[in-house]
Amino acid sequence: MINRFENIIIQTISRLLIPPIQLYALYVIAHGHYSPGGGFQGGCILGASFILMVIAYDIKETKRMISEKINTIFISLGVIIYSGIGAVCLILGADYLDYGILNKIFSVSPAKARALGTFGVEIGVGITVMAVMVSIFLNLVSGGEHEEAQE
Amino acid sequence: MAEHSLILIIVIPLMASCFNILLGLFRRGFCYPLVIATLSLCVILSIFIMDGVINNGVIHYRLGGWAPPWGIEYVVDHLNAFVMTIISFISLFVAVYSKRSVEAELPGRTVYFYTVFLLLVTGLLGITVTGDVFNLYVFLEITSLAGYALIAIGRDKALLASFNYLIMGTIGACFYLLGVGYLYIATGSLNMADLGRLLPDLYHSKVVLVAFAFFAVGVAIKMALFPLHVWLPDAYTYAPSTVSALAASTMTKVGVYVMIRIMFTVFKPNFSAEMLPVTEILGWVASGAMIFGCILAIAQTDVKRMLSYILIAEVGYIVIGVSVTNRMGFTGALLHILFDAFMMACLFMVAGVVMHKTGKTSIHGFRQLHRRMPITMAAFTIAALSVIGVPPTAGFFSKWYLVLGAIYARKWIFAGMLLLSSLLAVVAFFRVIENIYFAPSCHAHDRVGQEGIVRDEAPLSMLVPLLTMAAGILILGFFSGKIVSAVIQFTVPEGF
Amino acid sequence: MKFFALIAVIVTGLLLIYGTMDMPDWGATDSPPNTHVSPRYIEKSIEETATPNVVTSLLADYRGYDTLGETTVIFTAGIVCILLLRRYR
Amino acid sequence: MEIISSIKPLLAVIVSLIAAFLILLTGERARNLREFWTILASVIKFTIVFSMVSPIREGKVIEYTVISISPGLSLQFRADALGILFALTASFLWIITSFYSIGYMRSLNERAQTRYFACFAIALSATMGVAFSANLFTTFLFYEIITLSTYPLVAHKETPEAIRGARIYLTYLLGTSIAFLLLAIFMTYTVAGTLDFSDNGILIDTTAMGVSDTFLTITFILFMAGIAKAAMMPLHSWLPAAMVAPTPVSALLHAVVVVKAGVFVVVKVVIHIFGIDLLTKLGLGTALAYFSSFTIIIASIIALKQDNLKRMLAFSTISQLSYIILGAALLKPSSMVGGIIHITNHAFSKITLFFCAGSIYVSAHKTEISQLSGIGKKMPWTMAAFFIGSLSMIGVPPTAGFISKWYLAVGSMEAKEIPILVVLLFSSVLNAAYFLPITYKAFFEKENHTDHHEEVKEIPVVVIPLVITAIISILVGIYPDYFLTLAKEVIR
Amino acid sequence: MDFIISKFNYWIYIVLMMIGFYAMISKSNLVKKLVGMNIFQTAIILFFISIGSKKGATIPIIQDSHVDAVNSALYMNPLPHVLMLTAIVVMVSTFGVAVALLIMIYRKYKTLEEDEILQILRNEKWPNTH
Amino acid sequence: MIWQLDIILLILVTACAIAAITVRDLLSSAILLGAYSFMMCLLWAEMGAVDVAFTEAAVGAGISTAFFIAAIHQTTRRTKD
Repeated sequence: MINRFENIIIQTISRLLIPPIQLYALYVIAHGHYSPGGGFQGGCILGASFILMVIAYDIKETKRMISEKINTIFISLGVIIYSGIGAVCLILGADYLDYGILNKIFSVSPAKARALGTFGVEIGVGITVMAVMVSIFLNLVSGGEHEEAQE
Repeated sequence: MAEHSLILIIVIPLMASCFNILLGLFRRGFCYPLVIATLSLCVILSIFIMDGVINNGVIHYRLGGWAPPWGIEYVVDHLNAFVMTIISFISLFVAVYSKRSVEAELPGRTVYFYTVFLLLVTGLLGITVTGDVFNLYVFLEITSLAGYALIAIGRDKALLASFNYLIMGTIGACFYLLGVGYLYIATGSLNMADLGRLLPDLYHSKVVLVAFAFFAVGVAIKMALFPLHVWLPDAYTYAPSTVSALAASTMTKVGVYVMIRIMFTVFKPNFSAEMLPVTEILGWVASGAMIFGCILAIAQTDVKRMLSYILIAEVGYIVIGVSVTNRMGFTGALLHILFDAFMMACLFMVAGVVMHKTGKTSIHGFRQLHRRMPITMAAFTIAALSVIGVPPTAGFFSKWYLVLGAIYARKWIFAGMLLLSSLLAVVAFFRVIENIYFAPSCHAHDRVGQEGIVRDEAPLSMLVPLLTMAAGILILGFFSGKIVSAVIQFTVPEGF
Repeated sequence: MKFFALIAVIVTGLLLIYGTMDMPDWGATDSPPNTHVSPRYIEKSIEETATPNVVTSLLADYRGYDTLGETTVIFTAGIVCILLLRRYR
Repeated sequence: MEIISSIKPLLAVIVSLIAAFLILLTGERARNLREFWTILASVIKFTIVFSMVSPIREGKVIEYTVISISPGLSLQFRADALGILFALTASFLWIITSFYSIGYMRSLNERAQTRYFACFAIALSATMGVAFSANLFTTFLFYEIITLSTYPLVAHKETPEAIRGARIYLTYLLGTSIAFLLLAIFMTYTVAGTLDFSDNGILIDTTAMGVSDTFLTITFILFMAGIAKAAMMPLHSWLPAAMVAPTPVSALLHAVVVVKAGVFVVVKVVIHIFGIDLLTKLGLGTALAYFSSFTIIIASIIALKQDNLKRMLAFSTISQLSYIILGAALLKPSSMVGGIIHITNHAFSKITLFFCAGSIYVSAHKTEISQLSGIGKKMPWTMAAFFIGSLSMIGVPPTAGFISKWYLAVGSMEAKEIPILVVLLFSSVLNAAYFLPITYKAFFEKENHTDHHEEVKEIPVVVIPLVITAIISILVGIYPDYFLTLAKEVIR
Repeated sequence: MDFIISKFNYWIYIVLMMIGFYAMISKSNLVKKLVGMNIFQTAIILFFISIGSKKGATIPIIQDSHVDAVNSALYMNPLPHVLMLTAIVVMVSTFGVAVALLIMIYRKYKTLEEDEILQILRNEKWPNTH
Repeated sequence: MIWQLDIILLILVTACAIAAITVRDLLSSAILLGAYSFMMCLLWAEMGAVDVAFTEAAVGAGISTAFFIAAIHQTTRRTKD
């Protein structure tokens, strides 16, 4: 599946499918408060869309979309967002991850602030999960032979 | 502020590992200073926490501001603080030590290595801080994943060893998780303190008994207790020397810590000691570990492998101290956690230095090394004597408490086993020491050659942590009384 | 080897089954897990976190720290795969 | 009893540790400086020890607590009459041995001399530690350090047989001390709750507390088995094996420091742990006495058959050590005095004999007794000293050995143990049987043609020390009061 | 009979777990071990999920959000679900690492059978250097 | 929750599990594992754990299988047991 193999049907359908999949993934992340779903599921689906891209096209093509370096940044970005939100709560004077205190910033009720905090956290999770899934898959299929590998 | 340092000690290395990756994309050279700075901060924080615990008693921290049975709670008492301080100290020194050996053994991967290294430390610290059984599982998995990877990047058979470790470790974690599940179904709670309150009414429930059994087996796999140790020797032999030093000195200790927590906080001592013959079984298993570990250590020809088997025996020492369920034995076990961390770090560091300098760690590779690196070999000798338990090295003092604990419990056979395994350790270590200092010069030209061997001491970044460990071994023993009166006596569970 | 594995498996299985003897019935509403800690999440989720999906509020808020750990696990896995699989020249 | 708190015992221990450090630091680059450290340390050590003698003769005790580790476990020094006697002997002989070593090592051009001198200094340091220890823990600590620091000295030559000897040495000494001595210490601690030496023995009250006699007997047996340094049979084989070491090592360490540390600990255990009353009650003293008499006779008989001079001296040492144990085991004042004084007397005489053996090896490269015919004419000083040493071993007046044997004999009479008296007499005969022929051979037999003594010449640096020790062993015999007062102080 | 009906779910979960466990410890093919690991972990998750189920309850998403007092008996116990979400993540992470190791092992030994690898290791003296 | 449906699903799951560990082709094993995961996720959905079922559908049947197939593609399909 690394080798470029031209299959017009698969490629066309993938091209059609990937944007809705990604849109759906974002929906899953965003709508986690009201329906099943959340950062992890959404991140997985988002990652899966890139994996589909790798399968349908090839690695180089995918790399144009999301390069190794960007991906690595994403991997850590998610965790930084998550722990950063926790740290913000800490700085604002509450316990770690106590999102209720975020109402100092957003001027909403503590319960709503908690929902906001949850949302932020979910985004963080989603980013990390997506990036990690893509990264693992890329590493698995390519056997680690990336152009940036030599650094 | 003291309570916030509880979460900071976890979050700081965690965030540092993220920034480490980002930094590494641009400048690789920054990683090492970042790691050192982070871990130094951890050491400071852990001392701070220790100080807080000693002065103000147990520290509670509510994550997210939720009250304990609902939210996750951090509880740090003397025991946590003690283990946490050990881990942060040892990891700092191992990190200092790692510079040269990582550059030599893992060229080009330093960034990722240090990231995973930090994650490993994060996981270890996380295990020690938490007061929630499921949260403990999560951190256990962080530790394990980081551990698998760090072991896998070693040499020779490391990959297969790491895979076996992964399978065994997953079984252990799954058993632990099953234990959590069984406890949860019996009580509906995940908080350790809450469980401790709820469980005494349920001690006769079969669910709780099975839960205990699965906790015990799961944790025993993680800490490489004797019949379940099979993953350890290969893993620690072939791992990069830095990783061996860190893992040997901290990971098994954390396993023991978890065991103590489960046995005496989640379950109460009277359950572990009286309801089931747990302590009896643990005692026999541990004495098996001591004898078996030492005997197999004698049979090895590779020093790192020998040390791995010694480590198995050392785990046996600690567990036997716990198993006799009295104040002396428990004190000895905790002291041995501390001293053994120092000893193992020192020994594996020496093996790493030898690896770094000569490229091999077979016993014959140690021949006449005292000429090339006298200081390193002196450190090795000190640590070896400590493992044997010769005064005034630290190992004697922990063994003192352990044997007394066994005698007070009227378990003469365990006391005998402790002494016997010391004897076996003598044989194991003096094989190496003999090679280091008095290798028989079989060939005539050797005698000439020996004079020609130049002093080729390890680089300073390796030597400093090494000597710190050795000095610790020499000095700490004399302060064992102070350590006991300041910290350890408060960790002893009630009813001992 | 396979024989011993089988024995080990059977022993483990029997032990687990032995444990189920004292378990609350499957799906019982009055079992400890359903009465001790969890009702609060369901009852207070909307009030305290304004999130109808209790799983989400529990995941990211009440036990948000577990999820941080979970994210760290994923992060670790990602870094580990890069560390292991990349070929270094 | 008046107790003085003074840091002197610690200083006596530390000074040679510092010397060892300086020696290692100086290394091979400046040999004179390195050996200067040794000499300096030995002189300072002797001065410190000597300065403690007069208060102790007045019946005072010097104490110093270094660190208290936990209740009942502390690093504490306490210089009493018995300790000072041992320390004085060892530190004085170290000065002499230092000169002798320098001469010996230089003339043989031995290797790894830095290690040699450093280990020597550490061993002496540990000896002071044993001598001044105030509790069993301190004793055990330094006891082990003696073992470990002398191990490199035994393996010094690094030949396969040296390594084998060192291995036996270590197995016996470390093995027994961990397996038996440590266990005995643990047992003592469990029943007595302390390890501090006390005048009447710390176990004296334990029988009242319900500790069974069997337990105490087992503890005693473990103690005796654990102190392999005392070289009681059957745990004696390490001593002959250790004779592969260079002769100064055999001389000071295996005639004085190591073995005397062993018997010293035995005496300490008998007097300060169990106490004379308890041992009398349990009847263990007599048992030990017969056991040591057995060693005395058997070791002497084995010594008769030896041809290697140093091995013969080793077996003679084994036999003589048991005199000391015998003295302590008879549990009577006179026998105690005899045993304790024998620590000193035997030290001076035996070191003379070893020095002679070394001198013969350095000058003539002879190690076997059968090769010594006619050597007395070439090495008159050495062989004369040897003769004096032999007389002292046999116990002929006016040598030092006579004093101790006299007291031992009186003690055995007091204890009404006539068989012991017979043993003492018989062993003297045996001693004469294996020592006197050597002197006879050296002075009165004709040289063999195969042996070439022509170029043999005594080396002054080597000979002077042995002459000094020989003279001392006569002086001690003629004026025994100095040491006798100290020895009697122990019993008081 | 009641006893069996009320417990047989647990027993089937345990059987599933043991199938996975058996594969983990007895199979010599490394991939099969991983398959077993997956089965084992999934069965544990199943067990946990079943802890949280209540008869007559629905999914833990609160529909009538304007009602003040929510009756907790109407909704499934969400806590095991949350725990198992974490456990699934742990599972997939472990799996990812294991697969990475697997590929490395195959690269090195060209086989995935444990006994064959051990055979190779026995036959071949690995150089003691890295 | 209908226990008859429950038991059918459980039996299917068990069958899938046994098949996955006994089949002598790793690719089939992977696919069977995917089926196992998928049926597991049905079970969970049926027990009311929608979030978990969703996750398992995304992970177990999706990403895990993708990893698995990638791994088998990189290595071999052959197995002895």
